[in-house]
Amino acid sequence: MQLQELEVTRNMKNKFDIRKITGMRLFMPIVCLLAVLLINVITTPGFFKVTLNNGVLYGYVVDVINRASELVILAVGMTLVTAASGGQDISVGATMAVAGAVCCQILSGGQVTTNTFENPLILAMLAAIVVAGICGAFNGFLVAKLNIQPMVATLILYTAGRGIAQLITKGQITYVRVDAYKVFGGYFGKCPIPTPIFIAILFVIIVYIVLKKTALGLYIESVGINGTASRLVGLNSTMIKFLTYVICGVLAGVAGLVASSRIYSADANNIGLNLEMDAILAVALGGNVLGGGKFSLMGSVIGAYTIQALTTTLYAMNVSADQLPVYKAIVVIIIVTLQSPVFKKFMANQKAKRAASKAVAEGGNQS
Amino acid sequence: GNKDAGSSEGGSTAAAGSESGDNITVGFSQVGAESDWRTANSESMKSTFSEDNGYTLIFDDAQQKQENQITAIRNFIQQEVDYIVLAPVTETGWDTVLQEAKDADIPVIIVDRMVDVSDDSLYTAWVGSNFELEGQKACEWLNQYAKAKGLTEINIVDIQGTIGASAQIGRTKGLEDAAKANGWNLLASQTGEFTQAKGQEVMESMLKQYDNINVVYCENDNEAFGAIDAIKAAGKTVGPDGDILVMSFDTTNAGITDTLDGSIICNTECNPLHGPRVEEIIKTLEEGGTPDKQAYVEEGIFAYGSDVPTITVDGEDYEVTEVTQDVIDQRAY
Amino acid sequence: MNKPKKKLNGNSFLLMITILLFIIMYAAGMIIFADKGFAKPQMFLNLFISNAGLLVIAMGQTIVMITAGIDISVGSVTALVCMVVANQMENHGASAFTAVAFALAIGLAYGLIQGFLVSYMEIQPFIVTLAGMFFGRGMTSIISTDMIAIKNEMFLAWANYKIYLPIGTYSKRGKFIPAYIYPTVIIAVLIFIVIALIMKYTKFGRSVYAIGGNEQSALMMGLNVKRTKLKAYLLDGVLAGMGGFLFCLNSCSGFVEQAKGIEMDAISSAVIGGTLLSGGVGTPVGTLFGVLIKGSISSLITTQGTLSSWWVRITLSALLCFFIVLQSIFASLKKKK
Amino acid sequence: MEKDVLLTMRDISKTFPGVKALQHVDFTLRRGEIHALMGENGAGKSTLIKVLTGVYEFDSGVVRMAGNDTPIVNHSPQDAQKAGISTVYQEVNLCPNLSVAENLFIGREPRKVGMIDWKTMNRKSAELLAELDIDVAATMKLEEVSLANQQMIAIARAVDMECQVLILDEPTSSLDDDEVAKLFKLMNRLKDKGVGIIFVTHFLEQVYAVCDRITVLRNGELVGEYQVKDLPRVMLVAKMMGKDFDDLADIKSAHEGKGLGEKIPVIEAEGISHKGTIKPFNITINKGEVIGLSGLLGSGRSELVRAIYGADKAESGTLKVNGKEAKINSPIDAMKLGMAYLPEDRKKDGILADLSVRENIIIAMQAKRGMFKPMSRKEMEEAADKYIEMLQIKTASRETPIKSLSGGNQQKVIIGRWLLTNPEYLILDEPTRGIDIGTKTEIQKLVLDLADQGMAVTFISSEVEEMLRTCSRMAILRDGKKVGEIEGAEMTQEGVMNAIAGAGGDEKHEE
Ligand SMILES: Nc1ncnc2c1ncn2[C@@H]1O[C@H](COP(=O)(O)OP(=O)(O)OP(=O)(O)O)[C@@H](O)[C@H]1O
Ligand SMILES: Nc1ncnc2c1ncn2[C@@H]1O[C@H](COP(=O)(O)OP(=O)(O)OP(=O)(O)O)[C@@H](O)[C@H]1O
Ligand SMILES: [Mg+2]
Ligand SMILES: [Mg+2]
Repeated sequence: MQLQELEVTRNMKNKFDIRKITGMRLFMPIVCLLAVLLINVITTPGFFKVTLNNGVLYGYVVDVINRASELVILAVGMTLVTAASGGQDISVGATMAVAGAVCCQILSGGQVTTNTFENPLILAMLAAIVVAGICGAFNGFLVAKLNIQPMVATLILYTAGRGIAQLITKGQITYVRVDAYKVFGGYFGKCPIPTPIFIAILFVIIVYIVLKKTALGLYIESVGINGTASRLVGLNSTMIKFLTYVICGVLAGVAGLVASSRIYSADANNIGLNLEMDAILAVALGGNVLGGGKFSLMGSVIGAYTIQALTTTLYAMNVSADQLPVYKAIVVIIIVTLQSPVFKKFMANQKAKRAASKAVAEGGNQS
Repeated sequence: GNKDAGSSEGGSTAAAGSESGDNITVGFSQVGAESDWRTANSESMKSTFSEDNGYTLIFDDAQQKQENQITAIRNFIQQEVDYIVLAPVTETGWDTVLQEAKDADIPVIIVDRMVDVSDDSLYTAWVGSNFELEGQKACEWLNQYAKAKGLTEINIVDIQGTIGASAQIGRTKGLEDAAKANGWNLLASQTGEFTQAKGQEVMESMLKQYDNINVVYCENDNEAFGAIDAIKAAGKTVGPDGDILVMSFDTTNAGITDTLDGSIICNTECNPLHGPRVEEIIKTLEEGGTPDKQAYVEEGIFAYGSDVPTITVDGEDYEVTEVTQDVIDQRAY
Repeated sequence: MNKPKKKLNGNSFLLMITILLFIIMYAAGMIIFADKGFAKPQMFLNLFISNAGLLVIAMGQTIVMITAGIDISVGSVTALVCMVVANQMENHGASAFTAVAFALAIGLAYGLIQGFLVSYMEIQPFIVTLAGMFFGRGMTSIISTDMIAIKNEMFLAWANYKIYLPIGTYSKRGKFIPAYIYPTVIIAVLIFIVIALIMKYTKFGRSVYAIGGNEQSALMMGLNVKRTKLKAYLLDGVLAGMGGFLFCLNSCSGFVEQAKGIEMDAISSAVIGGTLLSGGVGTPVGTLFGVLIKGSISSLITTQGTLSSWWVRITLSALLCFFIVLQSIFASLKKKK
Repeated sequence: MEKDVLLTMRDISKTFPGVKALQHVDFTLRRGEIHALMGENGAGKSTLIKVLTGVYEFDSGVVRMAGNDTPIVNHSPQDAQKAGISTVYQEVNLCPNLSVAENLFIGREPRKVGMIDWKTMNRKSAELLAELDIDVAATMKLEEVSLANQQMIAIARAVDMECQVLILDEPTSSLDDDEVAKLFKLMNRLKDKGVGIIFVTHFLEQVYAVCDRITVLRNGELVGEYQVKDLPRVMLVAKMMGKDFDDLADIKSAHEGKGLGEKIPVIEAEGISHKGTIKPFNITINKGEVIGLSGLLGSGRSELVRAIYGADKAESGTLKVNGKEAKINSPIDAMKLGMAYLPEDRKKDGILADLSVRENIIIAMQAKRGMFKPMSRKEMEEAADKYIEMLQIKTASRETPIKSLSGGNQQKVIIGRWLLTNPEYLILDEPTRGIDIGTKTEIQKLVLDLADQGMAVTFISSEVEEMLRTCSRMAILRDGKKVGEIEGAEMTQEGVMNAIAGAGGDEKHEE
């Protein structure tokens, strides 16, 4: 009996390292990302080739990381909102359009196209981010103060947002054909890496540090898990929820600027179109519960890269864009099934069974 | 103001109305405001059917949803408008509601896309573009241009519009037929959903798969802008002397500006100014006449340089306009 | 000692408020736009004609929302149903009856798979149905990227069969025009009644509420949570299929972009009608009024008819916002009392 | 199987990650007996019950029921119900959004032509409620009913089901003596009908009042099964704790006279009221004093302290803290003034279920410090360890989510949370609810110690005895009104009872 126990502990020690890794919350999301990337080893041999072309990095992988930038930024905000309010902000796509519209309109001084900045770039960008923050604040007010359900509260700007953006641009696409404006969606100076990658990483780091260096992360989780109890321990639930929406709005604004800079124009109808759904998906693929509470920022970031990797992969495989959702749906279901509690329990049971039969066998040998 | 209830007798209500200073009421159901083209189209209607011109326009934006348009038309019928103008989101599915309009004796004028109904008498007239012809014209231009420039091998990729849109269907068909007829190498087709961002993304992907592309057929200007960026980012050049020729449609102001320097080598027009044409039809009806069932708006083709002065499609000649600053300045949209 | 106090509880109070607000809004519309025909009975019936499909879809949505779930795939299920129905009838010679079977089968399949993933695999409903939404839209375009017009005679006969009512109005030209509805309205209203009864008077219906109120408790009280959830999604799927078919009767065609955003309409209708996304609260009657309210907001805007595209969007959501905020204020007033 | 054996559980084991909750436990229930299941917090009582009713799957063991030769396994509470096992779980498990009647009848609604017959259901519910003297209307929504009545409703539901086995997991934790008496009457009636009842409680006197047999668990292991008459109280406690312990020690006398001589008021409330529930109310609480609030269920004790703490906004009145008038709009204001409040409804107002024990302990302290002064990992761990040690919290580790702790241990975590903020004025609303008797005494001692150190404490408990042991003064409430204060010699069981019931006790208030 005692011997057996010893045996078990010894076995555990051997497996200890692997378990520590597989037990980590980010394990599954990372595995999924890698799996998606691995498909390409077979289907698109050149997928991982990165070359220096014309002074910039060039290749599918660069595309994945570059194109995912807006999604990563949005996913960060979405994670916070989800954690604190147990609901999602579906207006982020529209907020991106509003930010793009504000920025371009200020830069063009109200014209449809411009070849020079009519107003300072910094002013335009600040204004855009402030407006996006106000959009977030509006959502936050409805959710936190008036207790309106997040998805419905944000439905208002989801419908109105693009209308407001069109109102700002007078229903036309505003072009800012100035090289300095293309930097945020293109390249900075002689740097061979696309700027959006840096912007995404920068904002992930900023939010990460804010969460680490303040108690905000804990507050958000606490409020998301139980609002009444949080209030009784002295947290201002309303304020914290509100804050997450403002942050989400601001981040959507930043994403909007990147998207707008990529096309050096403000396209009210198309900037950030359907991106809210992908952002929510990213949060879920990162292993987060959409009902709020505990969250993993890095999980969402990985989720965002997974989605873009999938899209780029399918493009590389020549899947037509209108049929792409079918494959996306299948992959998403596979990923979330792998991460589901039921599947995990099933695997754990299998493992336990195997361990048990092994223990029995070994025990038999020893006695 | 729609207070002509008193003067309403018989079929000439509207005519009587306009003579006595009352307006003709027109209900216009628009697709949405999804592009500059659409905005220009709405503007054209609004300026044509203004109060000053003796009309009351009831404008409805369907936000890209057919069901909204069906609802709007039912609403127009209840409002007893004099004419219904419909820019349909889709070609299909109009039988029921157009029958209701017919039952209510309200003439329906279709603009832009055609409707596919079992009974042609459900609408009075149609005004719009011939998207397939646009495609044919563009391809014929390319054919001539290739001959003029001695291009023997054409490796073309198609950045399609939103799948299912009439413009996409027509323009894609034009290209596919021409590719077959002329022995072009149609490498790939992928939708860019009429947007710059998607156009760029799709082009990026195509450039990685094929390094022999020499023509890109973009189904609108926005996609062309994206494609040009992607090509440049890949270290290739566009234009008559570059690696890749970019073709486009719509001839928006921004688009034709790119044609000026050859970035877009050829830009086929898609005219949004339907207002005057529709007004002509209404005038004809007011006077008791019968308008033509179908009226295409005039559309030109714009190109860089003068290598191809005219093209011939289906026995008809079309002049190719060489883009100059003057041409740009004189355009209304 | 036990005097059962007959007091209006929070939820039925909100429902009353919602209904009242609807009546006020509609009455205001009738007064302001009297000269534009808003007061005609047909205008009111049009609300039902245009929203028959949505009403049925929203019923299903209400049920899953009461279980604390959500179904955002309904829009693409509708598109898929329309496409399959159109494709089967026009390209494969199916009859209109077979088409109905196809619509229901698609709904059933969706309900089964999504229900299984949500209840037995415990995957978050939003994600399951988001995948369902992607899948449906993609499948639609795999079937055909062309628009398919339905020309099947029996189908068109169903779609165009006007049922005249003994009420009506005189047109400007003095002609009597009887008010009418289509069979879709009758089907939708019947479904609404059946669902309302199911939710109120069956064990399944009450279990749905219990699960939404507190899933853990429902389990501990001996309810079969998983099976009930599966049934809820199944019913939702079938209703989506049915709603899709009604939608198809209204639009008589199938194409890729069809019914985009219907899911948001269904969700917001349910919410306006008092359903909580967090589950446990909501009624089919509320959702009916939610649909009517959304419908009349659009109708008011169309009747007004001078707004540019972007102002339409802004006004639409401003009205929606006004409505939701008003509700929330009433709700909090009620709570304070 | 013995002739009257209803249910046997043999060699049951159950592990949770990091916890061996049950190890080779045997349990036997006979027809017509009330069988107490005893043990400290975290001993595995609730787990044994949940294993039986199919909430959890067990790792090994066999369950048999009378009249059934093959072992049974319940895979869900539904199966258990079908097998004739009806259960009231430790935390109230009802649906807040449904009416009282529905909560009573869901899953077994009366029908007419296949449809639920609401009329009959409401009538039957009213009857059932009347029978058990529960003062709520059948049509009320459950969330509008007080916790104690919810508890009674849960019991009513379980009792009304035709069952062979009735399980009651700490049903009395939020009931007062009247309700408990009612419950016991009911239990005895069922027992006479031959129902076997499993009864979990931490109140020893209740065990001796109704039970026939006792099974004791300790640390997930079976200690033994005993006849009540063979197991005197002291021995029972010893069996539960694994050491001798005298729970009747007069802890108060040890502290007598240690209190501060001078009376320094910490809290002076004047005319505090709350809409509908609390009529204007004056109270003064001094440094080093433990004030008890006593009254019947629903008399407004909780509401009163909530109004002081700012959890609900007081409608009128002024509040002075340390002699200075204070404006309290929300709990954080109160906390900044040195208050702490342990809410009565642990599940709803207390625990942050998904957060770890550590986070649950430090959250109030962290909130008080503010967002920009986060506690370091080390500080948190030290604080958590301190209170896990001090309150003997049974947890796999400090990083275990609080939701996987046993009910009593969750309560201890919440107590630790507030002690960490080092308050000047501590409000404890039913702090010992669901806590085993060893720890209960510890907590009482702790309260007195804290008072000795100068803390002002308000103590609310439904257990009069406990109040007498800890409080130096008691305020009596009735129907949201303060009807008196008692002190010193008056503070006896009788004195309190009389005060609660009203002068003379003739107009005994019925609940
Ligand atoms: N869901 C769970 N996950 C992990 N551990 C659990 C879970 N439920 C209970 N435990 C652990 O099992 C042990 C036994 O818990 P149980 O709830 O049975 O105790 P109990 O005897 O009912 O105590 P109390 O008197 O406090 O209610 C405890 O150590 C607890 O932490
Ligand atoms: N959750 C609730 N919803 C509605 N009313 C409640 C609720 N809880 C308590 N009440 C009511 O508020 C009044 C005061 O209740 P309170 O909880 O303060 O009483 P208490 O003396 O603390 O009794 P208890 O022992 O139940 O905690 C009572 O009339 C009660 O019925
Ligand atoms: Mg327990
Ligand atoms: Mg209380």
